[in-house]
Amino acid sequence: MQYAPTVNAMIKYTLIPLLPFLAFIINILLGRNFIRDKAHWVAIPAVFGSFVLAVSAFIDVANGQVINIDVYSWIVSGDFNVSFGFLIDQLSAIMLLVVTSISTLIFIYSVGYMHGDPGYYRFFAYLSLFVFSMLILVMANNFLLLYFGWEAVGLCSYFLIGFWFHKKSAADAGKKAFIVNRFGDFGFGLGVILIFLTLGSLDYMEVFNRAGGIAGQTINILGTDFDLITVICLLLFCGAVGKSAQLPLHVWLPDAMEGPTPVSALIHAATMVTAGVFMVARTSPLFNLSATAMNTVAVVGGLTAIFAATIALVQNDIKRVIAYSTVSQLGYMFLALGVGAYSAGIFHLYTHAYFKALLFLGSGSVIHALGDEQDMRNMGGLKKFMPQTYKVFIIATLSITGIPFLAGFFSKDEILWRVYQQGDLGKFLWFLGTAAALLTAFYSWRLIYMTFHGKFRGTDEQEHHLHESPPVITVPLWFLAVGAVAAGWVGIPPILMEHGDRIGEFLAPVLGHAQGHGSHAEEYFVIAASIFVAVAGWLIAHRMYIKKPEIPAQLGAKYQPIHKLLYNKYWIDELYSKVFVQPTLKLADKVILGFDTIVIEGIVNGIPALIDSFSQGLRRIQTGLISNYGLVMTLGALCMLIGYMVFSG
Amino acid sequence: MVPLSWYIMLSAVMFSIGVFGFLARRNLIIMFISLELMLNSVNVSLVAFSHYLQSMNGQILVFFVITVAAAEAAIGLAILIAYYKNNPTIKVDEINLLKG
Amino acid sequence: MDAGTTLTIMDIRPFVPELTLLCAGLILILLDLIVKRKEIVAAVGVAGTIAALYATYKLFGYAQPQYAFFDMFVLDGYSSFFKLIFYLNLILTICISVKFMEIEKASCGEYYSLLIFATSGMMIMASAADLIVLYLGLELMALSTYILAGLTRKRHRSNEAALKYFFLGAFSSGFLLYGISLTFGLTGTTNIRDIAHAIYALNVMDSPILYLGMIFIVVAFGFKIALAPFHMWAPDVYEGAPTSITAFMSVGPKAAGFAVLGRVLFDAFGGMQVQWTSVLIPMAVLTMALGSIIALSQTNIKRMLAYSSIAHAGYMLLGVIAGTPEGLTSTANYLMIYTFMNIGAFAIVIMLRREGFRGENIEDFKGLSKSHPLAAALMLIFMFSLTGIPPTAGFVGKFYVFMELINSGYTYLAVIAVVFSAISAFFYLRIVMYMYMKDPGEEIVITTSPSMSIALAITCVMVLILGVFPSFLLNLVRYSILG
Amino acid sequence: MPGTYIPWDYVPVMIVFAFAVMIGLGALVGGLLVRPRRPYAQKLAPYESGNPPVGEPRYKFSVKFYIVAMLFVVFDVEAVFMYPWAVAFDKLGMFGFIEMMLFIFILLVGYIYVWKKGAFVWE
Repeated sequence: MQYAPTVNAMIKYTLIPLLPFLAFIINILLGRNFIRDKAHWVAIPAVFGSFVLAVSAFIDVANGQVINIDVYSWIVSGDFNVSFGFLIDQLSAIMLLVVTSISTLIFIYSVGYMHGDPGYYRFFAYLSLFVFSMLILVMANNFLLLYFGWEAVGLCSYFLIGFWFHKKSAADAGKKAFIVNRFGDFGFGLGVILIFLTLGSLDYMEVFNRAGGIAGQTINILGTDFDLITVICLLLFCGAVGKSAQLPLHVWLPDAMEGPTPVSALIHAATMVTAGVFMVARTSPLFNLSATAMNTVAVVGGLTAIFAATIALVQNDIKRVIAYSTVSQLGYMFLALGVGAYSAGIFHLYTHAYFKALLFLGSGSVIHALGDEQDMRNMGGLKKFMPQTYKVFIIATLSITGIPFLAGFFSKDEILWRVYQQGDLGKFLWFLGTAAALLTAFYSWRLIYMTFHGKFRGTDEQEHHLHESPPVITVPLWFLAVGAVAAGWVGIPPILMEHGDRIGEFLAPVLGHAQGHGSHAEEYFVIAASIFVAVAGWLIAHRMYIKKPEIPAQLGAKYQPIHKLLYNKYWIDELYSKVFVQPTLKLADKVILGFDTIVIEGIVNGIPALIDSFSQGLRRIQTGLISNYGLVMTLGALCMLIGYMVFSG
Repeated sequence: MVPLSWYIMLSAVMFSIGVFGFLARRNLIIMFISLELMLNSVNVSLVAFSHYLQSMNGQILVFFVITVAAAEAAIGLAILIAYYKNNPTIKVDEINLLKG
Repeated sequence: MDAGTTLTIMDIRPFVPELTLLCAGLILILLDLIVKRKEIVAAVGVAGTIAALYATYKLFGYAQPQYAFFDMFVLDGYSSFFKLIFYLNLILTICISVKFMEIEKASCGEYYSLLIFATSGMMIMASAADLIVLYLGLELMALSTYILAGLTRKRHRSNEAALKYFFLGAFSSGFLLYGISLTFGLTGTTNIRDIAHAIYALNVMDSPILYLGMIFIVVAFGFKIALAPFHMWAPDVYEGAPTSITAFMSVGPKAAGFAVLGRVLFDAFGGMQVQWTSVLIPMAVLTMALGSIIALSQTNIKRMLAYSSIAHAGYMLLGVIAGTPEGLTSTANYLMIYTFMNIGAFAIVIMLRREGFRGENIEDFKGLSKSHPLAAALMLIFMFSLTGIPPTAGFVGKFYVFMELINSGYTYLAVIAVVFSAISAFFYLRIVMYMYMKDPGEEIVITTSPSMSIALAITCVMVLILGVFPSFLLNLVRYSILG
Repeated sequence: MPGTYIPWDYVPVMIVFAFAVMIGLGALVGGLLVRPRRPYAQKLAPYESGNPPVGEPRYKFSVKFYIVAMLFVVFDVEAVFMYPWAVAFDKLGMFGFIEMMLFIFILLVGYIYVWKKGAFVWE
């Protein structure tokens, strides 16, 4: 059902992305000289305005007003039409809420966190630009705009990862994110082009309507016939794998933690990395046509979930643990998408945004208090210094590990239950998911115990400066904590409460209902299993880090190869580094360094020698003499005349 | 009556002489005069056509050409004087500071 | 033309915008004798321009073309759109020159009235429905610009620029007149529409004399537009003239040239389209090639922009070559976009000019981003736009010209144009490279004034807005030209 | 067509022209043949009413002459428009009169400008 939007509605929807964009413009233009450390007075109202409008848009959608409008056509020429339009349906409405609400909180948090940074205005400018791009990505009604948003959020992410560009590791991490994402985006771009070539349109609705027509068609690649839809879906999924840091392109995300913590929370936990999930859900009509693609999504998701969780077990950097946890949780979301439970995936995306942002911001609060210390081995016992942070951390951890009636419980459970229903493959993936949940519980509590319990292991000076963060930091934390507790209450399984799964019903017009049947007994079993592993993981962690703190070291020594394997993240980074990253970086360095020599010097000294010498030669025609110029003019006229005589006979 | 083609040929020859003078001579004043010759050759042909076609348009244009030529002469001379004050030369092959 | 026809005051109504502007010019001449502060003169000039703009706007409401002076002068959508370009060109030029002319020590009231007279000439050209009026407009424009090019009388380069411009310009108007006289002789009329009728009625499409006449007319317009091989004056004159005048000249006469080229070729010589297309295609390719290639080895930014403007003339010509009203529309669209981006680029060059420092070398832009990030960012936008990188307006302009070209079946020309466009990226991005990747040499001081900021804001905003919302301008130009 | 038509009306003019050329050339050629040639320095010097020549023969005129000449050219030639107007004055009527007044007014503006700029001040 679509309603003809009024002008007011159009203005409203246009304003949602426009407000952060204006904030970006104002900050980038005036920030350096005029606004400086007042940048948040521009950015926060803008993003809060977007939030208010997003709420209003959500209410519209809830009242059944799904809107698909071309706000304007950028280029219209014959069949080729590039338009800028919004599709505001249930899916984008939820995404809008998530993006704008989390952004608002993180913007406020950043006021405290980035206080005194020389690039304060720049930070808010980039962050606003990011929000703008993300909103465009979410609101787009065609693939081209989606692609624009996709690349733009990537660009902002690279800027922000490398925000402290004088820090070499930060600059490197930015480069790494850029290069790794090239692989995914290349596939994504190819997918979009293939869609245009085969379906003749980039508009979502037209593509989805026409997609049925190409089902069963094949495309010949290197002499082998492939199912066309499958190829398209897998290419699109390539993009999602890159952006959402799934196996095997997950390597950039942990490094991206070099960026400021609000960036990690906003971009690398709550919003941008979930763009892949959103995109797959958005293009679900295509994915539904290809069982192969769906299974690929599910398997990649399941493997990533367990794989990243194992790495997180032994990491010592607080942000890296959370980063691997993010990768793992994103795996859950893909797992849900892959089994056709799109709304479960989006539900988890939504709850995850809150508790993961909370974890990141909480860790930011810790890092801030410790003077940029990120190694958990140098923390401990912070409970008494930072009670507020400790409390919200506990809430987030309870939520992520799936303790009943918190947000994470409902969404994770929904996923596991949907997965469980999908035959043998489903059972296997469910097992992976449940195992990952056990690991999640373990490493999450490990993080708490290493950070907040025991004795402080840092330097005296750090201890001397230990303090609870100011309200500007803790208040957003509490807001997020509310989300981490309550966000899941919109998706209570029908088995526990009738009509409890309101989010699933809400999203059904866009994403459909998940297929699959299962008895109540099975469902209770799945729930019980996940509660069991959550508690089990907690208890193990408690035993290893509180009761007998010597166990981890003993275990590490005993199973040294495994520990080493996990600690070094399966050496995947090293592998990529040798095979892909180093060569690419070298190439990039050469290109960037060579820019001077090749392009600048080149034009003067003649590396594009042909054109240049040509140019120098042609310059000599220009003698500077009036008579010669007149002669050339006369000869030109004569040539035309002679040409006429010759050709017209 | 002199036939039209004679006038046209006269005009063409004058125009060619003007173009040649402009291209071949090295003295700015002579070039200037050559330009005037070109304009006047046009006037000849315009008047001839106008008479031949019994249409006044050609002669009206001649009026305008004459007056514009006067304005052009004034401006051209002014520019020439301004140039000469800074660089006392009227040899056209010495005027090539701007080139390339 | 019957002298017995009664003339009434209503008859000159279509001429009111020109009249307004000419009056403003006359007032400025007299005002300059009384008023000392040149800013006031400039402000009055802008006010006059806005008054003329308003007159054009009011008159534009009529759907039908309106004729004046016995069908010698026409006010229609086509001329009105070009007049809009001229007004913008004039206002922006005035804005960027107030401070600059002071530094050049050539601040005088005549400067502004000459700008206005030149603009009036362009407007008369765009509205000319008769070759006589066309010639008058062209000379009014040309004579004023000759003087403007040499306005900084103490500078050798300025003198030389004016001298060259004058001699070659007069030479080209000799060609124009000869072409007009041949056309008149063969068709018996100087009215543009009557010429077209006469060509059909007398069946002289293949007449070599008429062809010669057309060629000579094209030579003169080609000179104003700076199409190869009639472009030779442009680099020298652009380099030598005061920078604000270079900005003015690179847009105004070019647009006026295209306005008359379109009208004369489409209306008068519409029956000879095969002939003129075959003439223009080699010209366009040569123009793009020479412009983009020679620009690579320039060290003076004004000279580089001159070659760039030659190359752009080549792209614009492609719309005329397409041979359809839509093609002409895309050229007009390009011209409007070009106005903003080119004047913007020149404005930045002007900002570098200060007492005792010319700031015209590309080297002078080294490290501009470090000392003046805003100026560097603006220059970056203009350079991107001139290169044609989305989402700037330059991309849109090129895109539509190429699209119309392909629609008319000249795909190979579009490919050639894209290749030269890619070559041109080298010299535009070289500026960007100097600004962002080189360390500053000596300290850069920029000179700015409120009017300059206004001009920069307008140009930059328009370059971006037209890049993102091109349909606004496109609808305007389509409505104006196609009706 | 050329070659077929001879403009008989102009024959007397041609004859006069031919005579003029013959007499002029004849006098010069005759003198050349008859006169003795004995050149010396004083004789070759330009004749300046018996006085010895002073300075360069190319004399630098003051720029004022050029200015006056320019103004003369412009204002003089503009008068050309008044002839056709004067001829067709009755037919053009009031509108033509106003037009011409406007034309003259514009010239007047130019005149005032030139005047105020001091182009007429000789010293």
